[in-house]
Amino acid sequence: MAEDLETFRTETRAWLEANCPPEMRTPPKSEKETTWGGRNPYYAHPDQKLWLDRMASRGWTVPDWPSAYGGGGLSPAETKILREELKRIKARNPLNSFGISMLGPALLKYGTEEQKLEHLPKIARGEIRWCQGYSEPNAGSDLAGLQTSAEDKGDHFLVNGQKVWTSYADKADWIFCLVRTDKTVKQAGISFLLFDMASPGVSTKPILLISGNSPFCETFFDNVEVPKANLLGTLNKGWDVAKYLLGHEREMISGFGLGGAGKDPLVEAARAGVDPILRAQIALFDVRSKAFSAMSEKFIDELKAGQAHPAQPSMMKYYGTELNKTRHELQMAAGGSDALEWESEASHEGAAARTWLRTKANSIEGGTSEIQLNIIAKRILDLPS
Amino acid sequence: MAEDLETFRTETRAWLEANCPPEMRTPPKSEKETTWGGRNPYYAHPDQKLWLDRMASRGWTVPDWPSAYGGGGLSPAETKILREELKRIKARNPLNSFGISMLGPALLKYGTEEQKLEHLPKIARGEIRWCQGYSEPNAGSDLAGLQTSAEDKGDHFLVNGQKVWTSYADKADWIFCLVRTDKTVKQAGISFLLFDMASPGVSTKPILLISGNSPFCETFFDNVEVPKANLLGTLNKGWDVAKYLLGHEREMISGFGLGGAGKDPLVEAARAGVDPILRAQIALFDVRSKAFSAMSEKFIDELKAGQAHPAQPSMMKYYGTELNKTRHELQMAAGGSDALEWESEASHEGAAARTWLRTKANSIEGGTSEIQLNIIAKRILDLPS
Amino acid sequence: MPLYLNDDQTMLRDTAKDFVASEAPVAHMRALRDANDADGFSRPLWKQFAEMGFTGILIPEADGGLGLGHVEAGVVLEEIGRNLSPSPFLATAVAAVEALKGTAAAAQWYPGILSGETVAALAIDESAKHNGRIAMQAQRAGNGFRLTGAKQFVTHGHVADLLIVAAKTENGTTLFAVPSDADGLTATPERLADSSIAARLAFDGVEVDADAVIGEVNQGDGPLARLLAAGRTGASAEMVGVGGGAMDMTVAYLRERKQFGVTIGSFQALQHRAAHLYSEMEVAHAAVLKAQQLLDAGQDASEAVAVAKAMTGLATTLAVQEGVQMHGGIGMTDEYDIGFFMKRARVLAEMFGDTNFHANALAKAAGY
Amino acid sequence: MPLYLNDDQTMLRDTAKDFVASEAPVAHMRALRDANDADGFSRPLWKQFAEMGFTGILIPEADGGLGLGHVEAGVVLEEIGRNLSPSPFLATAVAAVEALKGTAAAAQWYPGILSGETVAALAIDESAKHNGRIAMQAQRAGNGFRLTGAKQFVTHGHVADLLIVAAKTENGTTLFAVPSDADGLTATPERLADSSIAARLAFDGVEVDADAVIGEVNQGDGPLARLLAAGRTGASAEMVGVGGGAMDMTVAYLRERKQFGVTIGSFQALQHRAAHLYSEMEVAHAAVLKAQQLLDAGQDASEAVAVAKAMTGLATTLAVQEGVQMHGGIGMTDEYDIGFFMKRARVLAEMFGDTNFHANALAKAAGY
Repeated sequence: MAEDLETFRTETRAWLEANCPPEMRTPPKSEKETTWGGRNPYYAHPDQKLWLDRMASRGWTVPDWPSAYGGGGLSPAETKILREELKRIKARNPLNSFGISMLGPALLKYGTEEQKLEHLPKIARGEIRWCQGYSEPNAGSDLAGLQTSAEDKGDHFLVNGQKVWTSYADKADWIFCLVRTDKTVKQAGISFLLFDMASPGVSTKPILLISGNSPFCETFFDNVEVPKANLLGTLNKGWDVAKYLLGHEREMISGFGLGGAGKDPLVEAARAGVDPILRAQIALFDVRSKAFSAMSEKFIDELKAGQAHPAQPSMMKYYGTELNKTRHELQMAAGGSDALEWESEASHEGAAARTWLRTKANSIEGGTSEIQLNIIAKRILDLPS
Repeated sequence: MAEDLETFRTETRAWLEANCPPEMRTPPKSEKETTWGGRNPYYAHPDQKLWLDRMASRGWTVPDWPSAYGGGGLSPAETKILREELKRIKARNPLNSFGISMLGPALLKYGTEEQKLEHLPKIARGEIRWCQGYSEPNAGSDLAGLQTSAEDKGDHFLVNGQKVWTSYADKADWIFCLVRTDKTVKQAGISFLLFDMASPGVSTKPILLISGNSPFCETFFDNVEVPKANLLGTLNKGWDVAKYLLGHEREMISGFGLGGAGKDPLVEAARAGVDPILRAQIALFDVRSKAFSAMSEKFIDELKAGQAHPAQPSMMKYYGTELNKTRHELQMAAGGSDALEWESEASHEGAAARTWLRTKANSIEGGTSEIQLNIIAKRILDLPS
Repeated sequence: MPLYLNDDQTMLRDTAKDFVASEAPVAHMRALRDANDADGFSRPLWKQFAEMGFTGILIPEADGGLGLGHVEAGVVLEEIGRNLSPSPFLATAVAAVEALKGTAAAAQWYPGILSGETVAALAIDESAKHNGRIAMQAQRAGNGFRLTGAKQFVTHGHVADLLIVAAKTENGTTLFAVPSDADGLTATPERLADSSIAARLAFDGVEVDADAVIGEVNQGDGPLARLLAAGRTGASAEMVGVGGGAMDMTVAYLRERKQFGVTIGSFQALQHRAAHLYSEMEVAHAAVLKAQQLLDAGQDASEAVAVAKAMTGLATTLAVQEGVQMHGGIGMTDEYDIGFFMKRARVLAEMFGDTNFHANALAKAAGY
Repeated sequence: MPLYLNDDQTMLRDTAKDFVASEAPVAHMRALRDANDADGFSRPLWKQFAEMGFTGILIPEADGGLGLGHVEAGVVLEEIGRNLSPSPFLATAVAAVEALKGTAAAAQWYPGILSGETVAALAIDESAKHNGRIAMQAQRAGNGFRLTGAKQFVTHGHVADLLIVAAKTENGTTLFAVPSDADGLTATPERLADSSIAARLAFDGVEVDADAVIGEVNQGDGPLARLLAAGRTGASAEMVGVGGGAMDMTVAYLRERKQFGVTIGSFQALQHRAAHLYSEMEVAHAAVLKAQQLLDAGQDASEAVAVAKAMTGLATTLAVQEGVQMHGGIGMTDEYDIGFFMKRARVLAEMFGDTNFHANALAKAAGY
């Protein structure tokens, strides 16, 4: 077994060496160099496509999914080795995908065989880009109060309503969406639908954020017809699917807090030594950041072993996002007036400031920090309502 | 006017120069050197008595009280000058007294002429030491839930019940005490009584604290007869008196946060330069500490001018006590293992550690920090219940 | 004097509050930004400031000003902060006026400031972090000096009429009042996160006459110290306005916004955080007033000024962070104003030295 | 290996949990304190630790021990922390055992540690703050050395049988195993805030044989590093126990205590603070386990050890502060246990370097 793994590592290393283009071993210069795939893919650099296709050909965009669904069919141990080897050469993520991180786990758990075969391979190859239709205007943290309705029309649902905070809805091909199929109850009247964003009646409007970017949209549904076969899981049980996925989303978002490449500007600033108090703040931040790296490792290990408390993702999400916000506050302090520039070339069009502002959403999206603390207090610490 | 004040300053300075014993211009070596007065006064150093008597002879233990009640009869401007001159020569407080800080304001506002003439001069001269009977077992922050009863027996009240957290009850001569005179209502059934701790039926039991000291007692009342003339304010309106005093108490407790002599050990530690991170923490603490000094000055000025928000004392109490706790956390960090010693002579019998532990009560006594934050949120920020 | 506004100051505050809220509310800033306005502020509004007498607050009566103090200037700055009004007020009517005060150069520049014709900018910083170091050289040349070097973070430096420039001369520092049309001076405007514009200035042998010297040659430390004390205290006052505005907006939102069927302001966790924020803002406010009063009394204010700038940095940063977080998703949108407060607070925090810079200065002054 | 306890470790934890909770609960510490016990721990209890095999956890099987690792030692230490049990376990069975490991001196001292006869103490610190500086001199004298200098904060140093002493020799640092009955050695016991006893040691020309050297002369850095890594990681594990114990006690109190007619644990502000505390403690716990596993794997653990000690300092300090505050008045009384947690946490925070010391070390290692 251990020998097999060593062989796997050697082969993986060799394959990566041969197949990962040199450009893909450097950090992306800007957000534009992130690969998202989809029907109309955008590649700022041609090697992005090369790297995606090569990885997808081995199923390694989703190494632990079954090969029947476009995955790599790797064991947990092999997946870990692949990740380590990718990290070793500082390889870029071949594909950023909500299909992988947010929908995939639900399809694997709740999907019919037909649904899995239809959707998973396209996700794995980056052919279809997904977005998530959860939040609605004025609902905020009260997700289950959603109003978007899906009326039973025999062979299809007729969807009407509005979503908000839909990440990249204007660029997505399909949406997975929470809709109300029973108005008489709250959580128990929600279903989980998948449908094509090209369906008649779907429209989107980007929301301009304080960072000056528009990663989110308002999304409108006006008599959108969705085939019944596109229901994921049981009718009126969509809240279970959503809760299952929220856990995954929180894990992903908490990943923002991880050290890695993000740390360097801070260390550089501290090395410059102009501000002894900032140095102290960075040093103490570093303690928490490194400790949280250990926590992330522990959490993933416990998750795999089925030992993690079901509400532990809330803790990870809370801590990781707050940490990331602190990291960028420190980076702004380190950068001084240079980091305040918003459009100049030297500032990469305000990369530092825009990212700093972007991180403020970390503790809001995917369940606010306050919601996570509520969950920890009630579900882990068993404190009364 | 300004000339009069200059004259007052010159005369005050000369008088203090002539009358403040040199020993009383140095910080107390330990808590034992604090002057509390009372029927059985304790003076660790004979100059303490000298200093008290001299100051009392001019009414300067309570400079702004009317001279008819043993005060100095000074104007606010004169009082400020006296305080400045005392501070200038680093004079010790001639008299620590709950009679002055906690009861006096209520007597001045709610007392009958007879009550004022009986009690205030003895307070001013340090002849009677008072304690406060508010808290009861299990009531905690819910002060108004008190159970100690005062039954109307015609010419007197018969008091039965138990108080807790009575500061120095075992050393006090008289108590001012909240009692229940109507069991059918909560706040509106409380009265404010004054009585002699030597009355038959009064007993006390010191509470050992984590600091190893026992500044507080449990106090028991077993059929204590209290003359009706000892009611302060109106029957069943004692809660008004208590609320009025709580404001004053909060101001006093928040005074702990003020810089002054307490700062030096921190600066010394920072100067030693062994811990650059501690230096940064002290520097940032110092910003808050100095800003809070300005706030204290502003608060007192506004109070005098009747411009302070009635709930502002809650903010002062909250901020000052939290600041003081931080100060002592930093001092313990600066002191290292030396500061952990509990009994040694070198550590002045654990002065640093005991004081540190004592400060933890700052944010509990006189209304917890949580209570103050509730008050600020509701009464100042007008947030809903 | 008591540590609160006297009657005259209160009246001025009421006037300033009404004026700024009506003439330059947040919507004014947003409109300038959306129009991609190249100046970074409105000249007509600046004229109005002058008409209100605001630009003369710190100018002595003998020079045609109101002869008031930092408390009064701060009253106006707080309203500027609260409304996020883009204005040359801090640099021109506060910092530059203080630098020029009592010098021969005042006679040349005060009239334009009083009339709202002149805008000044401060060419002080030479690196991304304010640190007091000056590398710029001013060499004697003919009757005057030739300036060579670079400055950055010069608010409105691309459109200012007057640049206050600190440079090294043979035996010390000299402060110069440089007309912006001087030859050899290049200003590159940079849009900042808060949509204000600060310039990077390049001085390539810029020649100025001897009368451009503010005060005496080699004796620039005095006017520079006045400039910095005024700038820091003024920036603190503006920050208190920004933080206070963000707090008020957030508390109002807590009182209105409903979720899970109840007003979110009834959630105790948010109440406690709001109450803590209120306390921080109150303390910051007191620290600023203390610094202003000491400056106005002519007493040593260096400690109080550092405390004011450092404390407002702490409190206002908290105010805007809590503001955005408590607004939730809507707080992240450009459509909603709270994000502007966060951006403006960040820029002001950096101006004239941030919290750490001043905490460090306090520590050094205390000998550690 | 996965970052959680394996089955054997879980079993050991259950055993340790039951044993410590029943034999040395907080009441045990309180009783020793109230009796003004002069040793600072119970020798019969130490024998029981030996009988349970705990003292041999880190001693190699070849030397008669269990040959287990820091994870296993940590499991015991966490329970010691949770119960505030006074015990020489950390100094003797963890730090001293690691210092002696693989050296000739092990044969002399391991048997007594295994049997529960021997108690060791660590004479490392020479000033009030742990800083690694060694002024103590060990000069060659006859067949051995003569030690002169002073140490402080030596837990159980007044009753220990064996003192591990770091001293300067001609070309470096040497670690010595000094029998406590050596001539010229004076131990002054000092009661600390947590009622434990640490000694101040004076070495007035204390003579030791050459075989008192642990490892090689001038090569003490190796065993000293092992001692410190084990001590720091062990102290971190004990702190996680202290913080976890304080947190559990406090959360239980929040679930029980009623005020204003409701359970105080239903107040959202307290819930959020408790949830934040839980997060900090979880993160600290992970950091400790990471350090233990790296040490056991023989990998470079210096960064992980520093992170563990620094992070447990942050989290446990918060746990005891929130613990006392949330208990309100009762938390201030000696009668209630929560105050003991605060005192113990403070002593452990200081031991082997506090949070700042280790954060600073991390910064230096990262080149800033």
